[in-house]
Amino acid sequence: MNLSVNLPGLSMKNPIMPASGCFGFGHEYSSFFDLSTLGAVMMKSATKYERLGNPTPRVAETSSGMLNAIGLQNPGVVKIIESEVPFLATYDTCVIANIAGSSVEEYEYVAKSFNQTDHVDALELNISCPNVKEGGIQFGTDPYMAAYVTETVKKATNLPVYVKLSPNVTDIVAIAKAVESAGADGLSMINTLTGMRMHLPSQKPLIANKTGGLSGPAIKPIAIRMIYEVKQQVSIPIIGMGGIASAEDVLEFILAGANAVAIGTANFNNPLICPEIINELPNVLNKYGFNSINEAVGKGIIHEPADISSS
Amino acid sequence: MNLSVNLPGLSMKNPIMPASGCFGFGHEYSSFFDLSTLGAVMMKSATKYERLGNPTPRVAETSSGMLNAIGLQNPGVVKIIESEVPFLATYDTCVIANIAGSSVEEYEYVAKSFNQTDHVDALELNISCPNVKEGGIQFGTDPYMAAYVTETVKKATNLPVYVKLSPNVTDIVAIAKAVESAGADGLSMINTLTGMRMHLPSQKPLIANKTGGLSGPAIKPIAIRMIYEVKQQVSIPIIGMGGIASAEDVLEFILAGANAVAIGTANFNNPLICPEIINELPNVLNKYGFNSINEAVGKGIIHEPADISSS
Amino acid sequence: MINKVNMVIQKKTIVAKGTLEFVLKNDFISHHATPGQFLHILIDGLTLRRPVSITDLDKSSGEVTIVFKIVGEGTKKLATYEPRQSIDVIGPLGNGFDIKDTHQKTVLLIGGGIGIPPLYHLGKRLVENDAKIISILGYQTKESVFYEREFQALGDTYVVTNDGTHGYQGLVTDVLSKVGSFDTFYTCGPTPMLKAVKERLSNVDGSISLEERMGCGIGACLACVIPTSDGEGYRKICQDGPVFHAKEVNLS
Amino acid sequence: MINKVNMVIQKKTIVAKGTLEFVLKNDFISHHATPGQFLHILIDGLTLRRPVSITDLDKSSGEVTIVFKIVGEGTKKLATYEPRQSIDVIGPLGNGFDIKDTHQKTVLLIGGGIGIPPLYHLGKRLVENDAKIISILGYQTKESVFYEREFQALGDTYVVTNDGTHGYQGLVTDVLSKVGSFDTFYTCGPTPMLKAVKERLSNVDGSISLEERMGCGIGACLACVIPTSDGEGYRKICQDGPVFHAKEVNLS
Ligand SMILES: Cc1cc2nc3c(=O)[nH]c(=O)nc-3n(C[C@H](O)[C@H](O)[C@H](O)COP(=O)(O)OP(=O)(O)OC[C@H]3O[C@@H](n4cnc5c(N)ncnc54)[C@H](O)[C@@H]3O)c2cc1C
Ligand SMILES: Cc1cc2nc3c(=O)[nH]c(=O)nc-3n(C[C@H](O)[C@H](O)[C@H](O)COP(=O)(O)OP(=O)(O)OC[C@H]3O[C@@H](n4cnc5c(N)ncnc54)[C@H](O)[C@@H]3O)c2cc1C
Ligand SMILES: Cc1cc2nc3c(=O)[nH]c(=O)nc-3n(C[C@H](O)[C@H](O)[C@H](O)COP(=O)(O)O)c2cc1C
Ligand SMILES: Cc1cc2nc3c(=O)[nH]c(=O)nc-3n(C[C@H](O)[C@H](O)[C@H](O)COP(=O)(O)O)c2cc1C
Ligand code: FES
Ligand code: FES
Repeated sequence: MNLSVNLPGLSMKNPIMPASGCFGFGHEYSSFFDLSTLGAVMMKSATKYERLGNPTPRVAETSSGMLNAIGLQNPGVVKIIESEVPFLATYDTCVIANIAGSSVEEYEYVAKSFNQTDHVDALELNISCPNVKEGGIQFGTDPYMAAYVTETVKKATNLPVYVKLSPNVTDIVAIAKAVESAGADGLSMINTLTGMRMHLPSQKPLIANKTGGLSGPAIKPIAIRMIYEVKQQVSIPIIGMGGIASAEDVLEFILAGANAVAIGTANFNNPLICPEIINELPNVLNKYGFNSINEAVGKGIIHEPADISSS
Repeated sequence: MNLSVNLPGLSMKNPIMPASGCFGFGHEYSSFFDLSTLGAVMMKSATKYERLGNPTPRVAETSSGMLNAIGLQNPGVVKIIESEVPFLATYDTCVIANIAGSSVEEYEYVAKSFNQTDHVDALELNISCPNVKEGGIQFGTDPYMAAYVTETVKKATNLPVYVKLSPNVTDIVAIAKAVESAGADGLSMINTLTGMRMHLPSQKPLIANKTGGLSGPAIKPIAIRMIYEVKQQVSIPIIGMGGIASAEDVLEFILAGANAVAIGTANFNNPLICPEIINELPNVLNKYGFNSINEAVGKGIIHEPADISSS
Repeated sequence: MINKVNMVIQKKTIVAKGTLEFVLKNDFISHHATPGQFLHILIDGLTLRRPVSITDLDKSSGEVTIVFKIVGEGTKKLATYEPRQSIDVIGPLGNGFDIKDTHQKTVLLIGGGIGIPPLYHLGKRLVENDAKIISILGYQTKESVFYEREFQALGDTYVVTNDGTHGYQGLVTDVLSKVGSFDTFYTCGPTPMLKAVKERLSNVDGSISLEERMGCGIGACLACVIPTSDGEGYRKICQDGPVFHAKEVNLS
Repeated sequence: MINKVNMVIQKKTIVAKGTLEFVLKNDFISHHATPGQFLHILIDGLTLRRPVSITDLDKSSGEVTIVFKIVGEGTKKLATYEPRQSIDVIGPLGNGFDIKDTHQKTVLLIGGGIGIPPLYHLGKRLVENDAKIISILGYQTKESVFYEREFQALGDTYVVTNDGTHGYQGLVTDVLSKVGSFDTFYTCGPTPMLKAVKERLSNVDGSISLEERMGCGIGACLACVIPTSDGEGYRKICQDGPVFHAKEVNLS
């Protein structure tokens, strides 16, 4: 069974990669399995300088999901290039560097910094982290800003650029088309949905940051719908994510139009989830009559107007 | 324990009501319990003429949720007034008529029609049904359109008008403020999030309408977040809904700013959920130190900028 | 009359490959259920209940039998329940088979796969009503055959398997010519089978039992509709059905 | 070394009101775990695992004991698990208590509520290392007291309850003056207690074990951080802790 997938900058042995922020820089999970089994690794978001992130509690359980408000804690791009990238470079897997910023200049700076290393295969622009508000949120919800940051980063780097879309928008297709026009090489979708829980004993929001990003199986139907909508309107590839926890889930995403997928929250539940899915995927593809990943991409799309309401 | 809640047009013995579309017109559930125990009943959406709705399958299971694309099947407002309202009028509970339409004229027509009966206490404008696309969807995602339909309906009716907001938007506060300015007496939020599932054996969307509305516990954190955000920016009351399945859930919504709540999907799981929650609510309020519902409304709101990120 | 009740599992039997029989106990259900009605079963961790037909019941002992096949997440989980556990059920639901005009008539039962269970309860009540029963039961393969002897005890029984590993080879419609004459038919099974049966027996009065994905199960949510053949709208499978006159509804 | 393993429940005991003890069996965990380390437990139907300390272990039998209190959805569900069921665990996690300099020293253990369990494992290893143990154990009320006799077997034990229904009345810090002199302390319990202890014993070298809501449990997600007292950033409780030098971290 052919699991290989070739996307701009990413020549992957399979379409499975851990999602940004859910896998650190790989160290911890490397004690559970050989990272070389992965199609790629998406690193935790990098910013220009070190960020300490938000106060705790930073996570909360929800029905079939979780909220997080880590606040982009990271040691800054220089340290990441020095201390983290070399570790991942020892594995036979693609490396995707995720970039976050509070200003276009910060995105540009971090993108340029990653030009200094040979071991990063592509960039992922996190224009959608709901836990950073200094302006970051604007990039992900406004097509013009999204296009502007994409264009700027494209000029600053030789690497393919995947733009990570926020689901907290009225019209995700508009954002997707805007970043495609601005030169994005691919999309990655979706980031978390902004949510909140109340802590009854203290009568306060449970997460110290008040709101957090909702991830996990709860959001899977929203991710699939958005990928389905976007796929029909753009021609750049899509890395799908949002609640994936099984090889069947992967196939749902691929049928809806994803070319590859990332797995986030499920790593916390089962640190072996990525290799287990990679193992199971050939059986699932086979069961539903596919001989390769590429064959299945977008196969579930019905090409007619989405509405069949009867009056 | 004082559970009573007074909102425009709704003098309710408790804050619990079944949500529109999840309770029909009450007949079926009346064989499980006495509808007079309810604070109010929200009727299924009414349109000008009969609507047959969408092809089947119309529902699908998701993790901690479900998708539905009923397509607003209903017998039309005239039949509803003739055959359904009189039944509900025999109970000692408030009746909220829910209105949907494909045009402003349709909303206006249906709202006027409900003036013909004494037994409806308030209107709920469904400007957000994601399964009707002839224009209905526009009302819920555009502040100007939302205000326009609200204003028109307000002129056509003597009844208080609650506008039901769609969560499928970038900025729910903007819509909420727009309908408040247009004269809305209250808000009800949230409607379903647009989602999709793929059916692997047929390689097609599982719901015949392709997309459906996601409801149930999966969306609860999104509903709470939106109520929390809107509450701080409007002064009209909010009827909260989205995944409520316990008296603790009710208190989370109330702390976040809801004045009353509606229960949808949970009725399918447990047809006795409304009376069970009404029964349990005094204990839960008591446990967390409240003597009435009103005391708890908005108590979880921290009045400072939502962001405490540390750099 | 419908109620939400707890039914305690008395007995759990594997009756065919991936097919389980539960004997449940509840007096309310056993007293009120008629053939063709179903139970809406709550399964831990799932949002929607799962509809399963009543296969048999015994008013005196209060025992109600269901037979279900493991097809997805819900039935897989249900299959892990053990005797003495209790399951939360809404029922009895729907309109069952109308048997009042069957006295001393010959009745053909045609069941396919998981459509077979409700026909057994029906068959027993028909026999009590002095009807003569002929059954055609269709299964995928030998391993999936269940209740063959039970149906034989009610009358002539023709077993068909898709792959011919047991009984006749083919589809239920392939043996229709062998069964002789009959006055009416009752059928339940996958939609393609129901369509084929309806077409082949278009000149006979009969009833069909339908399946559709359900929300509430009691007629409130409008999830489970089927177009009527007069083109005038929909009927609700959970409340108006699951049993309909064959001519009443449009199978697409 | 960390692994994902299955641990079979050998024995389930209610040790106090709403407080359960599970004896689990797994050779990997029993061989590698040190005092203060914890297990990250998968509970059916929940997204996040739940961290629970190791209370005791026996390398020869491969038995590992945990004691947990029912406080919410996860622990409530865990409490329904029965002997012979197996639970999916990641462990042993975190950095435990450092006991190498305790030979022939006097060590004070101060535990509050669900902070008491890890101190028992620690106490046993300290006794093996020829340390002299004094324990202060704080509980809400008489009904919530557990492991009193077990700690008494290790050394002098002072029990304190908030309401005075058993032992001394008050907080653990109220009996500090009674215990005499000691060389070092190890404490685990609710944050307000840890703060009070840290303040009262600011001139003694000691270690504290912390709790925080966790995601991954292994150091990858940065959910469980605590500010360091030098103001220079955060440490991860799941990986750098849960045990820290009392002076190292800032309790707020
Ligand atoms: C009136 C009625 C009576 C039934 N009687 C029986 C019976 O006696 N024995 C038996 O084995 N099965 C019976 N079925 C089918 C049974 O309901 C499904 O096999 C079951 O719901 C599948 O659930 P799942 O979670 O295992 O499958 P999944 O495919 O995971 O289910 C996903 C969703 O689809 C629905 N669904 C899937 N298949 C069907 C189906 N065929 N009909 C309706 N909804 C479906 C489920 O209820 C659930 O909401 C009956 C169905 C209906 C409508
Ligand atoms: C390192 C460590 C060791 C622990 N050892 C023990 C032990 O030996 N015995 C024991 O009874 N308890 C122990 N706890 C606390 C235990 O983890 C919580 O009581 C448990 O997670 C509550 O889960 P719940 O679903 O019942 O509660 P809920 O309140 O429903 O949990 C919701 C979420 O909050 C988290 N949470 C709630 N309380 C705590 C807490 N005190 N610490 C961390 N996360 C929390 C849960 O893990 C979950 O993610 C320990 C905690 C930590 C961090
Ligand atoms: C704890 C946590 C931290 C995350 N951090 C980041 C991040 O730093 N950058 C980013 O682009 N996405 C981040 N995400 C979002 C995930 O990469 C992913 O888009 C999202 O969680 C949906 O996938 P899932 O449901 O499989 O988790 C984070 C998610 C979680 C749960
Ligand atoms: C089957 C179904 C039908 C619905 N029909 C309507 C409707 O006709 N009008 C409407 O305003 N909302 C409708 N809704 C939305 C609900 O009223 C409610 O806003 C939403 O489901 C969120 O609440 P819940 O999670 O408690 O179900 C429907 C929801 C479901 C599940
Ligand atoms: S399932 Fe709700 S109407 Fe039939
Ligand atoms: S829980 Fe993930 S870093 Fe500690």
